[in-house]
Amino acid sequence: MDITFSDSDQAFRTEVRQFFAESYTDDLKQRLGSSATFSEAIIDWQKVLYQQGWIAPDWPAEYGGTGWSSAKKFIYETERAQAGVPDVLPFGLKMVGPVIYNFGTDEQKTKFLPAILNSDHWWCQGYSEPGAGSDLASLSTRAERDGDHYVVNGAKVWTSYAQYADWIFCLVRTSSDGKPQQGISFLLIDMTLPGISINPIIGIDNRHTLNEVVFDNVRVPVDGLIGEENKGWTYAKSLLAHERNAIAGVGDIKNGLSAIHEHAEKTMSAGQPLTRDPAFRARFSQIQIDVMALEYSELRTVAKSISGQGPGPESSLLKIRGTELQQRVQELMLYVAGNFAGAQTSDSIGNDFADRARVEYMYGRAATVYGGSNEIQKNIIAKAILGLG
Amino acid sequence: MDITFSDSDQAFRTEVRQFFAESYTDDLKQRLGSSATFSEAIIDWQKVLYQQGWIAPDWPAEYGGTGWSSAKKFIYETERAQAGVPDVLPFGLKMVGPVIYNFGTDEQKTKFLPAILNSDHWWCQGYSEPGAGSDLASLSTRAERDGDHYVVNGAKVWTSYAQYADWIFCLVRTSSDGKPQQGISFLLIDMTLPGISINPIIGIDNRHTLNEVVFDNVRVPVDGLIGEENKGWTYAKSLLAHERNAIAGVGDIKNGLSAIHEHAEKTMSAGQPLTRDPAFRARFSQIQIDVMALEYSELRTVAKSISGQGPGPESSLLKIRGTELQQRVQELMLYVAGNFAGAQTSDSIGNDFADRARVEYMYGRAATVYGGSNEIQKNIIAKAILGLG
Amino acid sequence: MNFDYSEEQTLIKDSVAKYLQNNYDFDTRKKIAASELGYSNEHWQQFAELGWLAIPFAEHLGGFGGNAIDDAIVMEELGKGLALEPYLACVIMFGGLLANGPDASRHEQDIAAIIDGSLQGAVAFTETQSRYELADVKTTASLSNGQYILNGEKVVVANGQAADKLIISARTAGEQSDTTGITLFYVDANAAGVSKTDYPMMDGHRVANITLTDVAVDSENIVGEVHHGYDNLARAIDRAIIATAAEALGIMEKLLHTTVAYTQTRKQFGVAIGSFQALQHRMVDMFINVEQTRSLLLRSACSNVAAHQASDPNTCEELLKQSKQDTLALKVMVAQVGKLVGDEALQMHGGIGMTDELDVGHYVKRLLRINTMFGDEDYSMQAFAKGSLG
Amino acid sequence: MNFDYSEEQTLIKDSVAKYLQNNYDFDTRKKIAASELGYSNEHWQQFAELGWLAIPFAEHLGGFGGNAIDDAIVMEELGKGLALEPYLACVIMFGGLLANGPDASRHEQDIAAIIDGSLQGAVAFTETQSRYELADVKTTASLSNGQYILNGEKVVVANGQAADKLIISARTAGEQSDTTGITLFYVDANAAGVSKTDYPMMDGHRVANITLTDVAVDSENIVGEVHHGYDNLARAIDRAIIATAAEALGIMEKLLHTTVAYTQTRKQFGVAIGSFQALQHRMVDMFINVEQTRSLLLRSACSNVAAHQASDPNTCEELLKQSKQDTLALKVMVAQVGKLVGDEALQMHGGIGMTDELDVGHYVKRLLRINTMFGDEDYSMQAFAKGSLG
Repeated sequence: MDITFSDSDQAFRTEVRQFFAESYTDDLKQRLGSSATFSEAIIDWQKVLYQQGWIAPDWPAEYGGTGWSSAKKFIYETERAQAGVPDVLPFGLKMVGPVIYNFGTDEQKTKFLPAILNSDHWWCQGYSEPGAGSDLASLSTRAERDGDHYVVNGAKVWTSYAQYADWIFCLVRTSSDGKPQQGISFLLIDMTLPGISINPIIGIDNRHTLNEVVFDNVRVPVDGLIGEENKGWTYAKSLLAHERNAIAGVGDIKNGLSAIHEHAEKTMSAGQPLTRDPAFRARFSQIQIDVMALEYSELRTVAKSISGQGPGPESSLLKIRGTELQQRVQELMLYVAGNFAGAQTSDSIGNDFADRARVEYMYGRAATVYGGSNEIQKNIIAKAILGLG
Repeated sequence: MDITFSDSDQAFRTEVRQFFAESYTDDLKQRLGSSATFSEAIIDWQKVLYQQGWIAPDWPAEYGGTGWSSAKKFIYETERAQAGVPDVLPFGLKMVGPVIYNFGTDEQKTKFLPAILNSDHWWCQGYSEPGAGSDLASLSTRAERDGDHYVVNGAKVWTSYAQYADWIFCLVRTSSDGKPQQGISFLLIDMTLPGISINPIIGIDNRHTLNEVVFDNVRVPVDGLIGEENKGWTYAKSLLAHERNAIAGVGDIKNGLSAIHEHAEKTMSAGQPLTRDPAFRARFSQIQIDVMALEYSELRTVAKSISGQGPGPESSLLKIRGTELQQRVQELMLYVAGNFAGAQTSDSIGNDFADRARVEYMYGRAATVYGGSNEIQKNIIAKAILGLG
Repeated sequence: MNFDYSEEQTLIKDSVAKYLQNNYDFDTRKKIAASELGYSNEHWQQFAELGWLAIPFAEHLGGFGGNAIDDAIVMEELGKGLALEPYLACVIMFGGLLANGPDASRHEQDIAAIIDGSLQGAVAFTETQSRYELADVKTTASLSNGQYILNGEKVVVANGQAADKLIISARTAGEQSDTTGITLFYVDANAAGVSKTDYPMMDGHRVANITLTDVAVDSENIVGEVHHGYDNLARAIDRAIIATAAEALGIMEKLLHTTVAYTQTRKQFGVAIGSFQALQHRMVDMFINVEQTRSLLLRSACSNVAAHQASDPNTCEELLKQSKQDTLALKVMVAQVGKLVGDEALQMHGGIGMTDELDVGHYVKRLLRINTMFGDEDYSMQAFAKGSLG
Repeated sequence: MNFDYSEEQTLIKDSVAKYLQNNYDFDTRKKIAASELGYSNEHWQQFAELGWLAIPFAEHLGGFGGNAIDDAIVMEELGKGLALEPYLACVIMFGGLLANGPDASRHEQDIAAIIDGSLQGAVAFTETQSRYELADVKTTASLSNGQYILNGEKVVVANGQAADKLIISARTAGEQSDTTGITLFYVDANAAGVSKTDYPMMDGHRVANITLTDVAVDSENIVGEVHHGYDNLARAIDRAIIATAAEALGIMEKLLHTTVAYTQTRKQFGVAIGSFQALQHRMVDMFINVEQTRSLLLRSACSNVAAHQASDPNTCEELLKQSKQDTLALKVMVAQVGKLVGDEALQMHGGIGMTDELDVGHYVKRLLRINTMFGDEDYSMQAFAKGSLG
């Protein structure tokens, strides 16, 4: 048993820490924090990462990845969260990118991968549909072959940032034979094509992040097809496992706890700081304890990964407990905000913590639903680990 | 809305309170508290109640009941619990008695009811079987007709106090046609008949309360059959609903809380009484709050009953929440006992609370399992109240 | 012993329920929430005409003579309909403080104006540092030439944005957190030195921060007695807690029924998700907890009524103490069950539950906000423990 | 970075597991629990021969040089096998206090006797009033003619019934709860003035209350330094907490697997109850919590090792502080998860789980008892909060 990192890893940690301290400027931080400037600022930041060569830690070096070991990737991720730096937009870099370099044609690789790396293409994801949530296989958006094109009809929903997107990757039904998982294809679609319309969905956090994307006889060139027709489910599945593994969010939880600690120290309750209140202390400590355990649960997965074993169904554990803890942090923030909790303004009300607490709480409710709901994750553990039929 | 009791009810409350204060002597209390003397003492106490005419509040007056209104029954039950008086043994008075006066023949009534009322017969219950828990209908103890007798073969399990019992009422299979619920008969069996043997089951509380009762070609006279052959399930069901309703145990929970409060006041923790400890205070208060609600949930059922509506599936709520709260009280007792928790002796170890805490905790684990497990109760609510298929 | 509503109470309940069903659908509500006032004056005038604004006031003041049970009946239905109108802030709290003091007769005219819908009022008792302690009052009122001069700031004042009149707690004596030395002042919202900043809360209700700069108040404009405003205020808050609990109960029932219905129609993997036992048992937990909340609400409302009906002062004090404990217990349970029911309703609705266009999220936000009004779960639990363990 | 055991560690783990599987079935255990000693000396001698009793001791003391991770490996398997032998009390605690102090060399002979199985020891630190405060010591030791005279009572002393030697905390200076002024005395269990009352606990382990009446102890029979016994004791308890956590983890895993297996064979309404989704999700919760406990155990054991390996005193102090927090967190989680897993295992086993003849109840009782050793959930949570919030 050896829980230390190598000297070269430790040196890497220092390098990463320094980079974030220097490059993640207050200006970026502020612009990323406001919905008005977010979409531009995140691209600016991603271009900084691209310049540094760190935009795609998970990609193979031949396609522009960093070639980092699992240990280095873990260190990078830890330092990123600790520095309060937001993650990159996942749709191009973590979702469709890997699908393209794993299953795409040479033409697709040449066309898309560089534009993903330098953030010239903004991607969005077209999986979920109205009426099908965690049950992806039941989707009904159809793509019918017509010469050199697919004619796409249907609608996708919960599509984050579609309003900014240049491209969308979609699961579409190309056949209704066989099991529902069969007959699904993986299609890359230019968002400027005629027949695509975007309906904003305002979230319970009052922000516009999500959209419905409607396809009305959209003619998509067949060279947008990934791999073979009707095999899209296989490509999508490989991506889902990846998504699940990245979701524990220990760093973000610890960041949230620090913000709570800081604010609670300044919040008076019964004549003393809230940090002296026994109920607050118990709530805070309980989350800390659980995240201390989760951190090592994640490390155990990292160690397995270092020794060459891929993430198994235990990544469902990280998803479940990680999202639960994120939500408990958000809940505690709301508690700390007290009378101000739920204020829909941060200006001149004497409490700038409350607006953040509200937005994070509300937006955070989705975490236990997306990426395969926690109920689905429990089914996976019951079956794959506990062997319950 | 009127939550007060009538003047005559209030007078009755005073009468009951006085009776318990006078008749439930310290001697009885002490003998009931020890396993060595319990079986004699409970009979002594029941005979006192019989003399008073209060042995069977639920029975119709014509069979020896009190003829009390629902309000009076509720008051009686509340005062009993508040005085720390144990309930009567349920097997004769609350279980088989009502079955006999509802479905028995005149001969059965004459033979059994008086002996139940004056506690001359000790009854036990033969429902559960090895391999069938909450799923009563799957039972396999067989009774085959042979002239004027049934020949009974099989085994019953979890039979409380079979070691003291004169009679047992059993569900037995008399036919295997049709649904599992059909073909079951309700049979009264003399425990002295040849072929009956009793195997003690020691509980996790280290006491001998439960037994397995084995029937090996036991010849039971047919006049022990209740009602019609193969209709036993109907009679048993009417009884189960009754049992479920009586199980919330608000009075006992409040008694438990008083004992905890008293002991915690004498227990030092970090230089002050445990009652000053914020974690203890939160645990204690939470139980109190939940039982305050449960008390009114029960009152609402009583009010419905006073207005002539029988207990519906909401009695499952009382069972679930009541048993959960009982267990939380028992758990808190164990917490309060501290280092001494789990001591299997009350003598000369400096803590006479610990032994009680251990026994009640361990014995109490069964509450969420018996009387239809809490999972079964949830299924009932899901189906009968929420309409979920 | 019965928990049935009287004929009159049933009429009120049905009246509120039917009005909201017919006139207050979700789209209507959205428009009202987006308005500058944060509620609809047209609806408020209808409330007045239907007599609802008169319910809690004594008959000699032109009211219906209602008590905490009657409050609860109205509020539960307002909760189900997610109404934004300031029934709690203006009628129950502001009106209650005016009408339930020894000097009620002085306010006859204003009470009549509340009842006919022409006067809006608010009670300003929260300060930035006070959190949930009513006695933590830094706003000062000093006597000068027969007038009180008020200085300080009150925050998150419900209905503050609309109020014509304010009842303001200010310190006339004692230290920052003393219960004595607090006086309730009756102040015109347009008086010189009163300024407001108003903003919306996530539940759609608007509130205001109110700054007081040398606001002069005549010494007769006091509600209750000088230095002894705390008890009045605390009793008004107790009744407000019961009222919001009823509102919360209405919301919880709505969410429970909506969730049960949704899981019966929503299909995944070819079957209704309501057929999955894990979800069924969780909905049963919701049900049990909602029923428990109703029980505790009945308990609190009844003990509040009993305490205020008692004539013997000793009995009254004993009953008030009991009622206080019941109300704190209720506050704790509403917070806990509100959280449970809200979380589960959102989770079981999945993606659609996360959108502004479905009503579920709006019900949940109101529940969350109720938890931070008049003391949250932790505050109320600790106050309860103090009452039962000393 | 890896969490794999070394070859030696794997050998130890397999050795303990295999021995218990072959020699320590449930019926054997029952007989041992019913014996006067409460454990089996025959097994103890086997433990010695297999080298297990040497594991935590330094090599120059004839040991294996093991650390908290090695303790955990042994204890997890002893937990799975539900062994009653006093590995924790005699080897890890008593032996640890003798061997880890600056005066270890003075105890070479007794340590050798622990290792060869011929000496039983116990640490007596709990008093009736002390609850979980190590510093709450009323037992006095007053100096008189070059000897210390001990008076007082220690309660629930693990292995007290069998101990030949006792380490006793007594107050040589300071007030009742001061951390300074506590001295650890090394006392012969048969010394004049020492009397024991022993009794069984629900987990089958025997303990003793020990009364000290004018017990004379030579002044060289002190473990560590006069007045400064507290830190030694606290560190020994920390290591004991990690060890019992490992035992608890072994038990939890056993209960989880037993429960999963039982629900797959047990039928109700014609199907295995393990096919009911509500139960499946609850077993998944058990699984997640057990895995989280393992993670926290690894964290605590590793940080304990790191703290004791650090040579720089500042680093060491920082690491010790961190290790203390990790250990408190672990203690809290073991209590919580132990409760959850025990409750669920009993509930899902139904009636059969309530009987003495099934092992499930015995595992549960050991888990419950572990919660009250060295501080329960609430105590440990508050100590943790103090460490992280001040």
